[in-house]
Amino acid sequence: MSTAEAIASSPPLLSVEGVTKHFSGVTALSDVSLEVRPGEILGLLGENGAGKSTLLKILSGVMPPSSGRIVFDGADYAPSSPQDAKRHGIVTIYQELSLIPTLTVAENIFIGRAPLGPLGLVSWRGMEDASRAIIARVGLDIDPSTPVSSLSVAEQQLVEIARALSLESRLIIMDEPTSALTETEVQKLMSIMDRLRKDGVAIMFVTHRLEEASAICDRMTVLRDGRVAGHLDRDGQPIQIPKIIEKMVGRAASELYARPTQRDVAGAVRLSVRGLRTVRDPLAPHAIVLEGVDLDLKAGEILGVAGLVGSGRTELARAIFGADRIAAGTITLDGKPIAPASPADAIKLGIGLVPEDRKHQAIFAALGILNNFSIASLGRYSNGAGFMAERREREALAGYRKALSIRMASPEQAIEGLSGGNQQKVILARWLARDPKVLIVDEPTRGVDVGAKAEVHQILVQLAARGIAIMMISSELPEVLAVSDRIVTMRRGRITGEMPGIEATEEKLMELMALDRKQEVTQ
Amino acid sequence: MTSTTEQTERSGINIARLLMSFGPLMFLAVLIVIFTVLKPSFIDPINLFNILRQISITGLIALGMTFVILTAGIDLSVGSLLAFCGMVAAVVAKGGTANTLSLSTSGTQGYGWFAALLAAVVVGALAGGVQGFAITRLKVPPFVVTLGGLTVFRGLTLTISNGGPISGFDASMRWFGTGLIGPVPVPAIIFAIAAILCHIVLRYTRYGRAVYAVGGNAEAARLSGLRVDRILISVYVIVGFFAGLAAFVLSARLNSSEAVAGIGYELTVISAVVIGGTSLFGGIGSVGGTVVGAALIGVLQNGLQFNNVSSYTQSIVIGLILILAVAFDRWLKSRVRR
Amino acid sequence: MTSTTEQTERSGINIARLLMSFGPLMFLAVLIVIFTVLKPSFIDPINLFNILRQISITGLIALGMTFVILTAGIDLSVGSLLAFCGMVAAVVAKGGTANTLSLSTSGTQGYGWFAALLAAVVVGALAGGVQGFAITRLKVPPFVVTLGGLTVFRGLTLTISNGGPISGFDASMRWFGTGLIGPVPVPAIIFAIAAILCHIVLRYTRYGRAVYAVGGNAEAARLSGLRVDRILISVYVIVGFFAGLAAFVLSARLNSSEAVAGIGYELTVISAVVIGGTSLFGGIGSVGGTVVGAALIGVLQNGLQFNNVSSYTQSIVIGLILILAVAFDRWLKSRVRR
Amino acid sequence: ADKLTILGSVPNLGFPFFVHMLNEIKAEAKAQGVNLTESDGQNSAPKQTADIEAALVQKVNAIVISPLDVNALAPAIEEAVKAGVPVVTIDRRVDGVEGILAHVGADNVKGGEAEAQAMVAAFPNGAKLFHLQGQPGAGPAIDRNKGVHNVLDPLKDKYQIIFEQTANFARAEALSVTEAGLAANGKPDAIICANDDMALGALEACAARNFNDVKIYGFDALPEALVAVRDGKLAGTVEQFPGQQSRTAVQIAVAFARDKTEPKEKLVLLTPIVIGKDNLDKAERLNETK
Ligand SMILES: Nc1ncnc2c1ncn2[C@@H]1O[C@H](COP(=O)(O)OP(=O)(O)OP(=O)(O)O)[C@@H](O)[C@H]1O
Ligand SMILES: Nc1ncnc2c1ncn2[C@@H]1O[C@H](COP(=O)(O)OP(=O)(O)OP(=O)(O)O)[C@@H](O)[C@H]1O
Ligand SMILES: [Mg+2]
Ligand SMILES: [Mg+2]
Repeated sequence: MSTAEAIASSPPLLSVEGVTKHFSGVTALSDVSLEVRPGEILGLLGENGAGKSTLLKILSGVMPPSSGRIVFDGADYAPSSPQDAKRHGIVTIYQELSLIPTLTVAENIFIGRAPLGPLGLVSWRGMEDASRAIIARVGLDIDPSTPVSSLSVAEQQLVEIARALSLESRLIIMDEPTSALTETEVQKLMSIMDRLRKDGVAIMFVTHRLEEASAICDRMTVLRDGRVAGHLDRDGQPIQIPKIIEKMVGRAASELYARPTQRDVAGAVRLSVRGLRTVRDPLAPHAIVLEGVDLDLKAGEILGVAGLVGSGRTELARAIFGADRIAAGTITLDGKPIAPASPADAIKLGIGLVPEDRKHQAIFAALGILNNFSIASLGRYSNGAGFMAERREREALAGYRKALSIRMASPEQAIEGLSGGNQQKVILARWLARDPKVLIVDEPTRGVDVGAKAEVHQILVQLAARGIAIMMISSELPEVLAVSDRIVTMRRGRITGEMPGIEATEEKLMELMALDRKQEVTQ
Repeated sequence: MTSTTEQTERSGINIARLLMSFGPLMFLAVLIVIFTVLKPSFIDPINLFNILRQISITGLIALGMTFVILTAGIDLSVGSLLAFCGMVAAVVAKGGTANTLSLSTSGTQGYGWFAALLAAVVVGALAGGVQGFAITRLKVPPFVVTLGGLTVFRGLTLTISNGGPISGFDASMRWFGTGLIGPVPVPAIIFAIAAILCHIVLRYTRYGRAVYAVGGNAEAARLSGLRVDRILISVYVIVGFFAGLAAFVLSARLNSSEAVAGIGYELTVISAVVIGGTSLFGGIGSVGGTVVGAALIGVLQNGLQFNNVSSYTQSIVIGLILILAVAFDRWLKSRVRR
Repeated sequence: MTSTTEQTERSGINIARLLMSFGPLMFLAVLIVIFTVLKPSFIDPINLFNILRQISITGLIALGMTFVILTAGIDLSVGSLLAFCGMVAAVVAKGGTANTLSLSTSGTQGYGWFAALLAAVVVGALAGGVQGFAITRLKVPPFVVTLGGLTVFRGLTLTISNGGPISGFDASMRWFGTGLIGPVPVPAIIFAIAAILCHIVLRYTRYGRAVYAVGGNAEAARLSGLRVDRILISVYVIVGFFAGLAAFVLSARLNSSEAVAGIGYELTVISAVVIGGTSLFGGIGSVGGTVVGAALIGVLQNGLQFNNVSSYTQSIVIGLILILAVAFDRWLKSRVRR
Repeated sequence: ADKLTILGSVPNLGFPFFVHMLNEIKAEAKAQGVNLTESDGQNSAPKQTADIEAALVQKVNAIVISPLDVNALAPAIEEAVKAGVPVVTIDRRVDGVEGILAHVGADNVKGGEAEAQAMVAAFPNGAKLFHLQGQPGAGPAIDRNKGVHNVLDPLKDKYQIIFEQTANFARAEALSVTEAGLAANGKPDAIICANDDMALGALEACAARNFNDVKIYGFDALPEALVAVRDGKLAGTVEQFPGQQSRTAVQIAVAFARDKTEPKEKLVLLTPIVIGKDNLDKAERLNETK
């Protein structure tokens, strides 16, 4: 009997039977049933807002279901708290990072279970030594006494994964663990998942990167509007991506995944960066600083920026945008030297930035969509006396709502209530309303589902066609390849290579991204 | 991603919003009914206008405090600043600190009510600006800066007046504290006008939008091109301005500026704002709520005094009702939410 | 993949850490030097022990407040709670409220110092627990609950004692306030022991680390399996306990429990904690910092008084130095940062 | 020889009454040619205690103190006595501490009694009263309240206190409280207040309602109140002679510190009197009102 058959015939470790969840009127889950067996990886897929995280939160004891039954290991399972779920051997990596930023890496890994020394007191030494081994497993090499707040999003994600892996578990729930990771780390995670699978651990895995899902999942359950849209089985070979998309959105996949044509843009150089350096932060000495970046961005082109985690892409974007202090170097816009000392300056000059961390850097969670939309162009939607011209503002939003097909209930709706993809579109609309000359987008589709992702790509292409110079930072190589007219790669705060989008392949980019300084010089 | 958020049952949300904003208001209405039942003369216009006049002082400051708290800040110095501005107004109105005694309304050698008013609000706004500057440039948290301010302004006030009051203003100045327009006390009218203006600023101007945005997410606001520091400084200028205005009205009303004025006002004022539903974490709140909050405290104090409840019991009851009012509001909101 | 993070410059971090923790301490050292130069008798052991005894009361409460602020909470009720616990201790020590006047140390009919101490700390802890419960269950923000508590406990205290003090304890009780062990005042020893215990609890126990976690990010702490509500309630119990202990020591020292004791202590106590580097947003801070903060305030008050600085000027100087101390600390940290 | 140094400590310099007291202490110290260390209790017994302790370290030659609270300050005063520093108390007498050099005071209880008696004399046929009390728990508030009740409680049938509230010694609060009282109970015959600030606040409230014949009594004989008495706006205010108390206390303390001159009397009690329109000249601070 093959392992696959053995798994298929073994009793399920977890079975969800007819689970429904209501949130004051919204039905997030409706009669959802699925099963996970020991030693298998079940992919849970679906568009933004399909209910994936809700289901996982129910399983991990964050919230109870409105109705339905869950059986774990043959017994009724109704966890009262995350603590309770842990006791059952269910460990969760949440979509929103659940690390404590003020504590060290070691403490986060051992939260609530710090190793104790002779007097029953916490042994910091033991904790840090053990942590070093645990994070090494995911390929992370940082001092465990570093506060988490000084790590990049990707590093935090890895710490969180490492922590989950260090817990005794029978079922690991992973809600978009790879959204902040680049190819290399993803590969590492995949091999760890594979090992766990062989050890008989069950895994539930959520991702919007369908290539990943297709590569690793034994089976998939696809959710649509809170219902099970179908189950897919590996059947010896990877599950086909078009099939997944069809189940997710309910229509044929081809139209969604059209790769935009790339052009060799001959426009004038709009933004030019020379010898850009940033200041080192002594409190986070391992943070990347720019070590002299030269870059040109032409009007009407989409410049993809690829690089591994910590290669300095975000730093480049922030430096150009005036969000971080610059140590040396020049920036010219349309031939004129500029020195934005703050984002406000940069914006006045016609530069826009869609930041990588939507929740902390872009969204005003408690405010309505309208306010979120117009916040960067209050001047445009107000009269000379400083009063808001709300009608114009609403009309403008209505226009973008249509153009970007933003799905929302009303302009007053709190933006928190939108799916990630729609939030991202509102942020894009925020910048479009300013009609920027240069638009920098940092991880524009992180956590965004395939459908919305394709829409965002379309929007970027259309903007470029209107003459806007776009710089797109992305950790997803397929995305970089799909939309970039030209691609540069970065490593350790330097540009290591450049090529036209048409010529680029994942392999070539990976090679450039791994280049070190010396090789770059010889190049 | 389609329909779930689509039909975000508009009706539900609207009823929710309504109830939410009415939480403190319902509480206020219930209190008024109770006090009226206990002693029907409670709703005599005289008493209601008394209450209006009484809440107008802390109410004015609470309007400014609403701006501050909307940015997730806090200002503990308002009570001391009120005393300081009042003393400044008195010095200007009377032309010096020497003439501290005469209660006669004539014979003052000062510069008149307008100069006094101007001095009070300018000094208040400046003092607020200095604190805002310390908060944004020295990066000292608002709690600490204004706690320092609380001590410093009190010391300055006592130094100016050497501990004593400065009393006896002319009739034109006193009108702002004791006058009536029709049956309505002037302080109440000043408060009402200020509240309406603040409401308009917060609700209908780009500046107001920026205040909410800074409070909602300062980092996102900065990355959206708002001059966060300037906005933060401005809200402390505003609360300082209102402390100055309140000081002027209070001095006019008492016919005296006292060095010990405003002690403990910071807590009353913050209570009014918070009871009114403004979040101490910033980004959520409204002027309407603050007015209701101030009224609730005013009605409670007046009503208990009206019934000659012992001062010890008053303390206990006020403390409990403060907690209950906010708990009730939270409960309503959570009911509506899930 | 190992290369994702570049080589850590450990040395940089260590110097940074060192300087950071020494910010307030450096400030304290400078103050002591200045005062000593101004008047050498300032560093007389007698005076230093006086300062220690003086800071022990607010210092004890500040220890508890450190726990609360580490969870991003705040407790404004400590001053009133101190008065309340002190009154309870007095009633127990003297066996009733009636005997409020006799200063004679004999002839008290009460239950002795141990019962009084026990009553004070138990009542304090209970009162803190009730407030913690309101915060976690009724979801009312700590600021509001403890502001209510501030009023309620004062009212209760006045009710118990009918406004007056209860005075005259026996020698065994008074020893806790006025006694010496060798040359060291007993209150200072109590404070030192409590500080060391708190330091160990916060730094070396799972509970202590959980307190930091809850303050760092309550939601993440919950998802990580911590019982956030219980931890939140516990810190209010702790600060209540310390308010009770401080009340006992204060009553023993003054030989009297006063209904007006502790007015305004909340601000002194919070100042001590914040000057000591604990963040009002939670998750960052230490007991050592709080001790330094309390010492800084104590030295400042004593030193100014020592130099016969007028009381009004004292207010101004203390307020400014409070702001400067924190600004200096921020500046040091940011120097290190950029 | 070195100049003598004495500590002059008052409970709370936020109140004009004590500012006056300290000013008088200062003036007398200057007249006597001694240095003065000032102390403001800031309304806190531990603070006033700390100030005494600091003074003892500095080896002051004598202490003149108006204690915030007679019980709570007793240990500190005892310490001073033990250290051999002569202590003269002003205004409020500390019982139970042996060895205090002298006490100079006018009892607040007596003052409260005088205030109530003045009102009784003005309304021999009975009256309806408001009573505004001082800050709950504060020593003077307790004593003055006691004095008023000592007189009025036996006369309950004739003199009814229909409205009794604290206004925390503050003018603004007295105004609000009196407004509420007037709205709830109508016009009283008289209002007894535990200090002048509250009396002046009550006065504003009555004036606003045109109740100009309400007899309002204050306490402390501040210049501002004296003016109001002169103008017939206040019916009276209680004079405790704080200046005379202070100066006498300093004289006693300095004399002893210089050459161990024992005071003639260990207990100098000044009888508080009510200042009305007819005996304004008895007021200590009348000259400040000109
Ligand atoms: N606490 C909540 N209150 C109200 N509605 C909620 C809440 N949490 C989730 N929802 C709603 O439930 C639906 C499902 O959300 P969920 O987070 O489970 O989606 P998801 O599949 O994880 O999406 P994504 O891929 O964007 O993470 C959405 O419509 C969302 O708005
Ligand atoms: N807030 C911060 N404080 C200190 N260091 C930081 C901070 N944010 C990031 N870093 C450090 O900077 C380095 C680079 O950051 P970051 O990962 O954002 O770069 P990037 O090239 O944009 O990569 P990616 O976009 O994949 O995250 C990381 O090594 C991280 O440790
Ligand atoms: Mg999700
Ligand atoms: Mg990045």
